[in-house]
Amino acid sequence: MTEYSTVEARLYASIALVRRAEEVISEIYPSDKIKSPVHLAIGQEYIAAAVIDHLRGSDYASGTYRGHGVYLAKGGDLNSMMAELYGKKTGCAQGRAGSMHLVEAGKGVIGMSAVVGTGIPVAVGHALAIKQQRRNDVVVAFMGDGSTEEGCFSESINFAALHKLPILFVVENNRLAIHEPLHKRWAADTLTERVATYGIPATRFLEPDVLAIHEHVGKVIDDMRTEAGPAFIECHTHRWYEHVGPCEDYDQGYRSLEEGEQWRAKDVYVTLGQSLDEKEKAQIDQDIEASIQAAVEFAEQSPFPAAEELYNYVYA
Amino acid sequence: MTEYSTVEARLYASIALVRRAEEVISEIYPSDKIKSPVHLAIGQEYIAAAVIDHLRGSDYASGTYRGHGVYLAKGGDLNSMMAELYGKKTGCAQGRAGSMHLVEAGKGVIGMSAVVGTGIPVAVGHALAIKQQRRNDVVVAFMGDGSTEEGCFSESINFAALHKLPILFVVENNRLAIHEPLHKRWAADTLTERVATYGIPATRFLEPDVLAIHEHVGKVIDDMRTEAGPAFIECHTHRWYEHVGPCEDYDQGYRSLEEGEQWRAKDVYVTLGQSLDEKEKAQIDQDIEASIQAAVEFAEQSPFPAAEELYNYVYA
Amino acid sequence: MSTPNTSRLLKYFDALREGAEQAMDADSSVFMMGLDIDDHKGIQGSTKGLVDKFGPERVFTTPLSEDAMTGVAIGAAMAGQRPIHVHIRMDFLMLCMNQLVNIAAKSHYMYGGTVQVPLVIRTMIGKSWGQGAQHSQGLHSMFAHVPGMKVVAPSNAYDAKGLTMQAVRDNNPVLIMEHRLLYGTEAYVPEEPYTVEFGKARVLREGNDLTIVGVSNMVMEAMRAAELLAEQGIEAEVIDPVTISPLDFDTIEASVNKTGKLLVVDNAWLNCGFSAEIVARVAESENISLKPAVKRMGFAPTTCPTTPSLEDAFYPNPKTIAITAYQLASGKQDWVPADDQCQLAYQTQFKGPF
Amino acid sequence: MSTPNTSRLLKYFDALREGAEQAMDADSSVFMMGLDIDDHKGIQGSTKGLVDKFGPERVFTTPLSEDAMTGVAIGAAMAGQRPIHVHIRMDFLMLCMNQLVNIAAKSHYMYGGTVQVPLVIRTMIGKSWGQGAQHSQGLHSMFAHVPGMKVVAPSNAYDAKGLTMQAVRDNNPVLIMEHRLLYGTEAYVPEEPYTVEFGKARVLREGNDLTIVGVSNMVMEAMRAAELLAEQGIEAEVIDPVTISPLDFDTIEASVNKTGKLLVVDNAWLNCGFSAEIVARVAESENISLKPAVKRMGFAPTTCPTTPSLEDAFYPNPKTIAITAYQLASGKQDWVPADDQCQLAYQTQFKGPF
Ligand SMILES: Cc1ncc(C[n+]2csc(CCOP(=O)(O)OP(=O)(O)O)c2C)c(N)n1
Ligand SMILES: Cc1ncc(C[n+]2csc(CCOP(=O)(O)OP(=O)(O)O)c2C)c(N)n1
Ligand SMILES: [Mg+2]
Ligand SMILES: [Mg+2]
Repeated sequence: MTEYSTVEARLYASIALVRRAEEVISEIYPSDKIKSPVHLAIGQEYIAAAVIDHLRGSDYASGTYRGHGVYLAKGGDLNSMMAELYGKKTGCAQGRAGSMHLVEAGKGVIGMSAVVGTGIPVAVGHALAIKQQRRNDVVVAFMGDGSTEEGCFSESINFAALHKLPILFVVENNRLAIHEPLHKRWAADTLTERVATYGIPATRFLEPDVLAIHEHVGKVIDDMRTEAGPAFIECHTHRWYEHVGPCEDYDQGYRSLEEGEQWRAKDVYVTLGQSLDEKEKAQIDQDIEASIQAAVEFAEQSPFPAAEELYNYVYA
Repeated sequence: MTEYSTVEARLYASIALVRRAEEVISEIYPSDKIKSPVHLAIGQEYIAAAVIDHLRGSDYASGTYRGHGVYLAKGGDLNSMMAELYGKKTGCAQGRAGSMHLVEAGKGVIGMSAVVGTGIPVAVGHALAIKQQRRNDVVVAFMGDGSTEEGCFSESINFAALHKLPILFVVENNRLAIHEPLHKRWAADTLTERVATYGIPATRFLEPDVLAIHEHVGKVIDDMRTEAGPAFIECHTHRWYEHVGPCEDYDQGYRSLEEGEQWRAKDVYVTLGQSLDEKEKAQIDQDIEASIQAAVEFAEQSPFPAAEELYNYVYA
Repeated sequence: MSTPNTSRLLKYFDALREGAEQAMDADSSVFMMGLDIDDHKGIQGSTKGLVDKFGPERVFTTPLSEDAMTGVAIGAAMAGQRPIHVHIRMDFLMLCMNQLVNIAAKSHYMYGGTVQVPLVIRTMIGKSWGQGAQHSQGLHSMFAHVPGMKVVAPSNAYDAKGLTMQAVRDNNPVLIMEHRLLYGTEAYVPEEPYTVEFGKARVLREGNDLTIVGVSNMVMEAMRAAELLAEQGIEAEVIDPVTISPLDFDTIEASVNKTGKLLVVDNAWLNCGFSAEIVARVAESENISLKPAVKRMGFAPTTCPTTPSLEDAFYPNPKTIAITAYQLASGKQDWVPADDQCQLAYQTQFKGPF
Repeated sequence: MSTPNTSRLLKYFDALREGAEQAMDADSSVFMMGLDIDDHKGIQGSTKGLVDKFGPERVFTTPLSEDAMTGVAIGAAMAGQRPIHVHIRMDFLMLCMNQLVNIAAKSHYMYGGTVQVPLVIRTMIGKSWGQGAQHSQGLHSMFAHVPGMKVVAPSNAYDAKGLTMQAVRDNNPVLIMEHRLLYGTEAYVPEEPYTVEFGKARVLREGNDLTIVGVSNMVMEAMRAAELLAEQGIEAEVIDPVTISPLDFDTIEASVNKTGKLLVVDNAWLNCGFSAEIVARVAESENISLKPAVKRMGFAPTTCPTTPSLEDAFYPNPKTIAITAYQLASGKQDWVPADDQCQLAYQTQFKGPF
């Protein structure tokens, strides 16, 4: 694995990989080679990067249909991901999953679900298994603000807190579910306070302060490895692109460009990049471009699964 | 309708009717005439009595499979209830419902469900209809502590608060779900605090202080009729009998008789009764005995539905 | 002046919208709720503009809380409103099965006829472009299995509007199963309000050689297959059940009695499905004396994969339907339609309800 | 020294418990969760004592959160554990359909074979004494409909233990459908661990006059009916499919080929149900040349009422099964078993697996 001179460099490398991979996906998309609904995380990548930086290979991370960032940060293979988006046999799920259901069991990437919220209890189940197996691994479950409206969110937090399971819940609160703003869905903007009533540490980050998140989560996860039980963070953030698809959509009227610009001015990809040693940054960028280029070529050249394979893997 | 000289007398009459009706049900039960699982509310009746005292005929109340008290307090017909328990054609649901699914639409008794928690959003739906129909009626939804663990509880509170619906949520927290104590199900005993985070008034009553509950709910419901939005109360209480069936079960080891005795010493049925004018109390008691006797006779003498009726009411 | 009835072509999604709009015009107790129905996309156009016309009290999005929201819709229906609850995918109904199966379907019966639940559930089946495992399921048989529910499946714009309007009038929970790939199809749709009767199948094409029953989008695929078959001299009778429950079995029975052969093409898995029900009723029928040749097609018995190379094999299509029907009708295996012919079949627009 | 295998009678609930206990003895990754499994009643005895033996980390109750708890069980299974999740009624599974249908059944496929979900769901069908609308449903066809799920239905204590042990070993989600009225029935159950194979039906009684397939508790009812029929000279072949999915259709097909007549008695509604599937496969079978006389029985197409006077008419019973079978087998309607005979039939204890 690449060694970086600073935490900043490491986080930048993680963020930049996702940013650039998704930008390339967005460029390829109009060619119709990727026949999969892509939910880009551009602008939000720093959260997964900051959190997952503290995880080991045997830890687990779960994400959603907006999961490229979680997948890559947790060590998912870029080639497998790109091939999966292309529907190729060499994809991480042999073309059965597409962008919405990324998985990499060997790296602790829990399979992602496109039914909002359903990944949350599944992640808790992994934490239960860790406890039963007396491992000191942890689980991080990433989710959107919308998913916290599903009943299984409350059920999952209660159970995890009740059994003191090693799981960190991370809400990426981009204040949108598709095009619906928070105020049409939440009675009160008090999610963190609500979760705190379960008796677990719950912290809100209003700003994209990647180093603050990184530092906080480091402590939380250390505690978790010594049986402190679950924790929760809520990170306000901003989705730059449309809900699904390769474009921006500030012109659609459901949100303002001003809000977008405020967030973009604080783009962690840029600010963190600027803080790096220039040479190191250049090297990182160059490696990333090369790996993305290789992944696209890998995906393009890989074969599609044959029709007969349809019947594989129905039962284990 | 009977006039009572005081609030206390009115509440006592409501409580005593449920207490005595359930005691009689418990006596009849071993005869196997009531082939329906009965979940007695003995010891908890004061909550429904105190709350529903503030409701009008056009308001709604919803309860659970432990619903005799809610049904009777809201004006459900005792004869129809008893006949329903007997499975008779003259029952409130013509023998299709039994004890677990009492209903009396004409009196605003929402049909009760035996799948825990499912009645909560249905009650919220009634509140939505009230708002859409521009009525100034209200809904009260009664539920157990266990039901608050179901995801639909959180979903329902959020929606009711978001839309400022006229509904009071009442949790009868007897600290048991069947035989499972609270500490095996709740991460923290902070339900009221949690509900308060939705931005609605939430109040906990640790003691069976029927007059305090009565007074508080009176204000809350007045506010609700003038569009204050939903509210919540949690009443700690004690279930005297077994979860389902006609007996006590302190000998089963899952809870202590001591705890039971502490609650029984505060039995509202007794204490409130003692505070009444003796003559008035005697009259109330006499009327109740007569009406229960009449209901039992009514139920016994009513016919069973004929087998052909099985096919009625599948579709409206 | 309005255009004469029969001359107006309307798209399926527009017909869904118009049906709801006219139902809401006619009855102020009708309202619509569901995730994203009020945004600028308006459920692929099928709810577009309704919030502007009727306001946010009658047309509103919900939190992501399918379970409770279904309970809310049920409660509102019990209290005299007529909700239309919209879900963008049928797969998500699995989150509110409890309310649908244990409350909506049962209340009228369980409460001795004293309560009604006039609830409409609109729900769409997805297909292709990587919809995959969780955005593609046709789960109608689960609902048809439960007494108290009604399930309808418009295969064209005419039925989309007429069934919507009938569903809103019905005093029971009615599930409308729509299909994403039908959204862009056109049919002649009257401008004025009308209803399509429940429990009345439609014979879309007459024929003596075999009966093909298609469900939802598979009606279209079957019609295309029938064209390919016609070129081989095989005349298929194509039946659209229109409503899954109640089912007009008589029409199917009469057809099978005539053709002696039945192919059911469902938009779902076969096992314990609606296709099994149709075949079982044919088998039980005392009006059908000879053993008919019967066959079912539907989703492959697998989860739905995302990649096109597998997904193509997952669904019946005009080619596979035609091949199967040909074998069933002729007993022979000597014909496979050419791929370019099958492509051509795909260009046919059926201006339903035929 | 242990009692020889075949001489030990065990009750169904004890067999369920013993199966789980031996599975937990053999494999420390097996654990059990579910509402009320650790209380003094222990799910009508079927989980009794397990918490004392294995401790609260391997045997624990849950909050009332069926949806999330199912997700938790699935997640634990993905991470290498083998959970047994117990529900006291099948009706409550409607709350966790999403996790079961959209995650448990699909994960192995959707994730390209990289993930397994060795999850056992134990669930009981209720009946009588006012169980009513929401405590009585046999919803197996909904699960059998979905590829990736397995569904088994032990009709006797022997299968209760053997299927439990096989389910725990299986690497897929397996739903065990139990029946409350079977809990007290006894069968000869070996003391040592054993498994009952999935996809292997059992011919419980041979006969040439008609085939009766019974599901779950209806196997017992069918056996009783068969005794009544035998007195009329009609020999019914009674088949217990044992597992609903996978289904051993060959055994049924062979029997129908022999008898030419089929009665399926399901413990569920008929419409789009498992009974339809069996009949449809018979109708499709190319090995069965003549049109067999077929008939389905099951729940009446109504919600389940609580009062005995209606509930009696809701379910098939030995009398109605015998009457239907008699008509099917003889073509005649000239016999109805006397009520006292039917009562007698109820006193027969079948010491399965026969
Ligand atoms: C249960 C369910 N309901 C609805 C949808 C449709 N849907 C897909 S993404 C989404 C919004 C989710 O918002 P959020 O959880 O905030 O995540 P974000 O997309 O903002 O990352 C919705 C409603 C779904 N996939 N699943
Ligand atoms: C969804 C669901 N899960 C489980 C059950 C079984 N069950 C019936 S009552 C009950 C306990 C409910 O406890 P609580 O809500 O506190 O109400 P209480 O009985 O104490 O009044 C349970 C678990 C059920 N009926 N429904
Ligand atoms: Mg969001
Ligand atoms: Mg309780």
